[in-house]
Amino acid sequence: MQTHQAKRVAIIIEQVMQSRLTDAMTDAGVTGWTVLPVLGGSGQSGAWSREGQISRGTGMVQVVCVIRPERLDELLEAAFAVVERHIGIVSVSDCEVLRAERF
Amino acid sequence: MQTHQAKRVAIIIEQVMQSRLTDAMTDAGVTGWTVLPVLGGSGQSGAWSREGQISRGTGMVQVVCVIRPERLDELLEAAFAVVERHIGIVSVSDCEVLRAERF
Amino acid sequence: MQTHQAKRVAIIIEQVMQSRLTDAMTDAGVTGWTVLPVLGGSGQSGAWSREGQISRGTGMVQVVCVIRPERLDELLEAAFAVVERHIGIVSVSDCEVLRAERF
Amino acid sequence: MDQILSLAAANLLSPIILSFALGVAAALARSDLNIPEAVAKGMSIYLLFAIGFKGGVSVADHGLDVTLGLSLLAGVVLSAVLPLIAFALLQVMGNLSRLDAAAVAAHYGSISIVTFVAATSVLEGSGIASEGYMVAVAAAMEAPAILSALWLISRGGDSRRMDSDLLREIMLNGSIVLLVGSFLIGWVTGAEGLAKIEAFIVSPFQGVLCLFLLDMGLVAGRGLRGGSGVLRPGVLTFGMVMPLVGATLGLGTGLLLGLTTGGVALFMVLSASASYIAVPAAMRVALPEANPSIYLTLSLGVTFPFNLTLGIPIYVAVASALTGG
Amino acid sequence: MDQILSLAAANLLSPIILSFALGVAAALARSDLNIPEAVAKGMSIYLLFAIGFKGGVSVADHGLDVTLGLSLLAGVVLSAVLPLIAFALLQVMGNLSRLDAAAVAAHYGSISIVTFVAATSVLEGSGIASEGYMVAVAAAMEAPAILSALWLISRGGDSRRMDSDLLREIMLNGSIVLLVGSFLIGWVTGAEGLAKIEAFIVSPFQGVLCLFLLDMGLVAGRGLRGGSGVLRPGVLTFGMVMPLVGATLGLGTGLLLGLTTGGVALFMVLSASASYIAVPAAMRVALPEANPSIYLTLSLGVTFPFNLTLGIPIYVAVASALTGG
Amino acid sequence: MDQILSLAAANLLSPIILSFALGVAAALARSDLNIPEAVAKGMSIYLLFAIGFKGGVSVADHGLDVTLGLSLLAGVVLSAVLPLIAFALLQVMGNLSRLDAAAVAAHYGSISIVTFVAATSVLEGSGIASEGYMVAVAAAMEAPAILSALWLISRGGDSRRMDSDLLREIMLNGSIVLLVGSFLIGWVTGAEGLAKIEAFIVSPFQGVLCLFLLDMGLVAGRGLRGGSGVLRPGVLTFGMVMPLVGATLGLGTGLLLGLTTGGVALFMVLSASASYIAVPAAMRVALPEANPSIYLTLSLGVTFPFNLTLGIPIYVAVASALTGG
Ligand SMILES: Nc1ncnc2c1ncn2[C@@H]1O[C@H](COP(=O)(O)O)[C@@H](O)[C@H]1O
Ligand SMILES: Nc1ncnc2c1ncn2[C@@H]1O[C@H](COP(=O)(O)O)[C@@H](O)[C@H]1O
Ligand SMILES: Nc1ncnc2c1ncn2[C@@H]1O[C@H](COP(=O)(O)O)[C@@H](O)[C@H]1O
Ligand code: NA
Ligand code: NA
Ligand code: NA
Repeated sequence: MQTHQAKRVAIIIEQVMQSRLTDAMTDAGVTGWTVLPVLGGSGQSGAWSREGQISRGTGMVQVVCVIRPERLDELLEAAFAVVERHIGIVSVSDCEVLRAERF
Repeated sequence: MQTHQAKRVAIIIEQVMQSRLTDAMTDAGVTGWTVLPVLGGSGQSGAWSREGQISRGTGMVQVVCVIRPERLDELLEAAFAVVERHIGIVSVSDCEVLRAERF
Repeated sequence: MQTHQAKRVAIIIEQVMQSRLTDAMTDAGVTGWTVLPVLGGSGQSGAWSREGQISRGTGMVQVVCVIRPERLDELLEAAFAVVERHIGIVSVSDCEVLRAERF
Repeated sequence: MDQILSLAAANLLSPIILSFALGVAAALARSDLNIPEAVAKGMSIYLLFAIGFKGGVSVADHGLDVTLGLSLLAGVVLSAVLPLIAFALLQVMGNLSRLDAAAVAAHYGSISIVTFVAATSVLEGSGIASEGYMVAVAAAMEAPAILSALWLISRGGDSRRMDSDLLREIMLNGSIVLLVGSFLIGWVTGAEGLAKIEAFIVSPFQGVLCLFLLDMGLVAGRGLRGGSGVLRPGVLTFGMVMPLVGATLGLGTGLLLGLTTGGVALFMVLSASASYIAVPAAMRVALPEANPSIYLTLSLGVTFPFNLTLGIPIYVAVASALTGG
Repeated sequence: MDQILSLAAANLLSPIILSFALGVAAALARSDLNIPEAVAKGMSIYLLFAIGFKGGVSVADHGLDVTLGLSLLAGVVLSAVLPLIAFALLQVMGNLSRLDAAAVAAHYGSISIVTFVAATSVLEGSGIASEGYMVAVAAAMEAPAILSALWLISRGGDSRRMDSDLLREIMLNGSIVLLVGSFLIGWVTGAEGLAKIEAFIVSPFQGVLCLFLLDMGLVAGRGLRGGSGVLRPGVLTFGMVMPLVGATLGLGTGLLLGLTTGGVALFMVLSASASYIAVPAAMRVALPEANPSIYLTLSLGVTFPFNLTLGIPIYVAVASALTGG
Repeated sequence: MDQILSLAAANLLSPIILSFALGVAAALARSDLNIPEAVAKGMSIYLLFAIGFKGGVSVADHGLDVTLGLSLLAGVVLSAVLPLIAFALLQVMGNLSRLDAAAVAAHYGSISIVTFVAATSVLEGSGIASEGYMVAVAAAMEAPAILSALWLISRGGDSRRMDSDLLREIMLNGSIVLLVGSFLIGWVTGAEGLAKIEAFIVSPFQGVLCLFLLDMGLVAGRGLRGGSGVLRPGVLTFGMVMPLVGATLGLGTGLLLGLTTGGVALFMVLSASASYIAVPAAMRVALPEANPSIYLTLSLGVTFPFNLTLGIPIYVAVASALTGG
């Protein structure tokens, strides 16, 4: 099938920063993303889990964004400005998409 | 370690279409996939979130399928037939897998 | 933006094996990972779903680990030792990350 | 008129309505207050189970009214006919595409079970009896409207919208199955069964309803914040006129069937209310091109609060006046 | 016999059993009715906490029976022995691999706490008393069966199935910890403690049990739909014969210990029931090659409904007859 | 002293405290017992709604005390001042960075609503009355501490920590909105409203609190297991000294305001308790470099259990002695 080059950006970021990240993405002209829940994890700041938690203070989400290659830099800059002082991982991989007209 | 070339297909699709998609994948001879929950997102049709929702009418899931490269086209055609008229994103990336005999 | 080569390892593994996997990863010197929930899936051992389940016996999670390329083999060996006799998928893809100093 | 006003005032200041208002206010103010999806679904399962069970017990208690069959039939017909009226109205009032109009119409033929539950609370609070099987009528009215709406679209030359999978999904929708199932269980086990689980399904019912309406308010408020832009004045007006049209048809039907005051009021409520559980899901499958913001905002953000605050007192008062109840 | 029949009839038409049946029917008809995982887990935590607490309070009330220690011991032995019998039976009746047979056997040595809860409801409904500490016996019977099954496998030359992590996971399984913990809390706080939380753990109990069994029915029905193919007639028969074998052993044990009618009946129920919480998780770790469809379908889809509908009334009637209760 | 001891003993053996202890023990023993996040959040919503509503009803019943306004003001001031004291104390006792110290300080100025709820249970159990509006004071004390802590940091030359988004998030935090909202609903609907939902928000309250504290124990135990390494003795001591300092200030305030015995005790409890819902979230946004293990372990793992077990009985006894209650 006919596919198109694109970039898949996966940003693992603290829950409390999610709306700031997506606001920044919107400001950078990115209009499509999907938010996935995260159960727990581990990193330099130790291990965590959402089990039984009631505060939004602990925990992360993953924001996935499929984007045209030429828009990547804008997105990364917007994302970087938000995660800069915060914990979080921004990874980018190549992918191909069906229906590029939707992006 | 010994790894094998494969394709990782990630399909973000409306919850109501999930069983239709996996049925179509089964018909196309694809037998392995995993369904991930999605919390919310944004796109041309606006923003949504599963928070507090009770209807299956709003919301998406992500179906992930790791597949041998030679089976990719069949999968994409099956998936495309389902998402064609619906909102949703089909992205494909290269990956390597352990234990290819399991696919 | 300045990005760095890395590998993204996604391990779909049974929930009951999660702590064994992450312990093995820790032993292999891997310190960062994120655990994503999984709703259901299908494979050689049939279809499953977490809907309404109360036992930890059914169901999988996805452990995602972004890692420097030179550390990949250690991680794969550790992961393989755990999944070897169990169902589960280990896939690796190339990616680029911001802030490599965090890994 | 006096009765309407005093009922409306009592209604507006009930914990249920105020909880809904709190939810709407919190969402509009962009508070992060939210109820987890699993908890919201759990509460909706509780409410459906309780209301179905109590309806069944009431049928077991009072014996089977001869009008049960007729009421079910009338419900099905109403549900099938209301979308045609809604569709016609929308073509006069709104400026929607055929697809959007049909999708909206489907919602107004179907019913909102929470509106029904809120109305039974008001009736109980006022000591007005109603037929226990009205909950079965509610279940019967969920699905026909969807078929009507798809027929409207297929008449326009657009076909292949319905397949057997979709039909099964619509008919065996979780809320229909739970409502009918618990109704039957209540019917079979009767007062004895009720005695066993009364402390679960009767006593805490109103309180759960408060939290559930808090959640509905949060979802409605978020919908209004995001979707208010899509509602032109004509469509907005439709969201408050259509319930009155539906209620009038429900009134006529209830009177024709010779129901009790409460039964007539509930028939009005069912006809006046718009779905936001079963129908949106069916629309996403069958009419994916229809804009969900329109029908969700209209149904949950406009008609639901309208019925909850003004509609129910009006319907109860009118039913009381006309049945001499 | 008459008692069995009337008990069975009353049992079959109770809201609890009918809710289970509704769940099975909905799943078989492929309705999308489902209860969120978090809600199902929440209900199971509630049930474990309530049943443990009430058991502890009852021990605090009636003083410590001298047979408590013996009953716990007997429970442990039964749990360890039953898998050996089950394994032997399966080699006669079924056609399973050693691994699958051992995995199934582990389930039948362990217990199903919901079957236990349902049985206590039936006993309460019939006004039959039982020892409060039977809930501690239930907890004691959860784990030994797993060790027996792993011993069966290791005897076959297959080793390294058990490590200290697994042992801790088995012994400190959430349901054991919660059951034992709330039992101790109930024991310590006694009637005074119960008075404080009675409105939470006693009054709504039956109702929560209904919704929980609805969920169990949905899961069992889905399992039957997907897993029925793996069950050959021999294995299926085992799923209904083994409970009777277990119940007979439980009966003997209960009589030997000189328990009350209710205590004997509960010993039968525990021995007759098969696990579907703790054991499946342990099997996935220790015997990953065993096919989960077999043991899950058998335990939850065959034996659980068998015990729920026919087993419990039989066990209660037999215990009543033989203890003169 | 006798009263303290007997209160403390009664308190320590209450189902609530024992449930918390069970949770801590299960987590330390690494049991897999856990309560799903959605269920924990659902319970916290229930508790907030119930406590707010009951506070509002009590104000409706007893009329508006003239001291309400003063109490709110005093609460705001206390919440703003306590972080300064905590910060100073930490610089003497702990060895934390300015950022970590400020983050910890913010937690101790703010309040823990579950500690408040547990204290009201103890008061009710002892038949000690308190002002219904104390729940509004609790809401008023949630946020000011955060602003104080950020001011402490900005004084150190570090700026741009606060923006309007964050301010809105802090002020319209879900728990504040729900507490204030349900307080207002209770106030408006009064005893009549309470009668409707009493079976939901009053009777089962203690039982839900048990399960909720079980969950808190699990989370605290997990935190202690992972975070105990970060707590040096000085910081640990702070976690038990600061509550006493806070309680003393709360005592003075309560006495100055001329509150009832219960009101004084609750003021002490609020001042002594440390936040673990609203403040941690605000700290992650505003002071992401501060180490969450420190403030979470200290607040939930040290101060919360301290207040729950020893603190509350002390505060109640002291308030009783000094108000002659
Ligand atoms: N290498 C990694 N791969 C995947 N997720 C990671 C990685 N490192 C950190 N994370 C996630 O980011 C969170 C914070 O990481 P850190 O800032 O290193 O403590 C962790 O708890 C994980 O959920
Ligand atoms: N570029 C994208 N990257 C990731 N997810 C997307 C993207 N575009 C859309 N989505 C997801 O698909 C849903 C529907 O998209 P749309 O059809 O554009 O409204 C959105 O709500 C997102 O969850
Ligand atoms: N090709 C695949 N792609 C993605 N997930 C898979 C695939 N195969 C198996 N899985 C997941 O792994 C589980 C066990 O697979 P299996 O061992 O094949 O039964 C399935 O239920 C899926 O959740
Ligand atoms: Na309607
Ligand atoms: Na057994
Ligand atoms: Na404080």
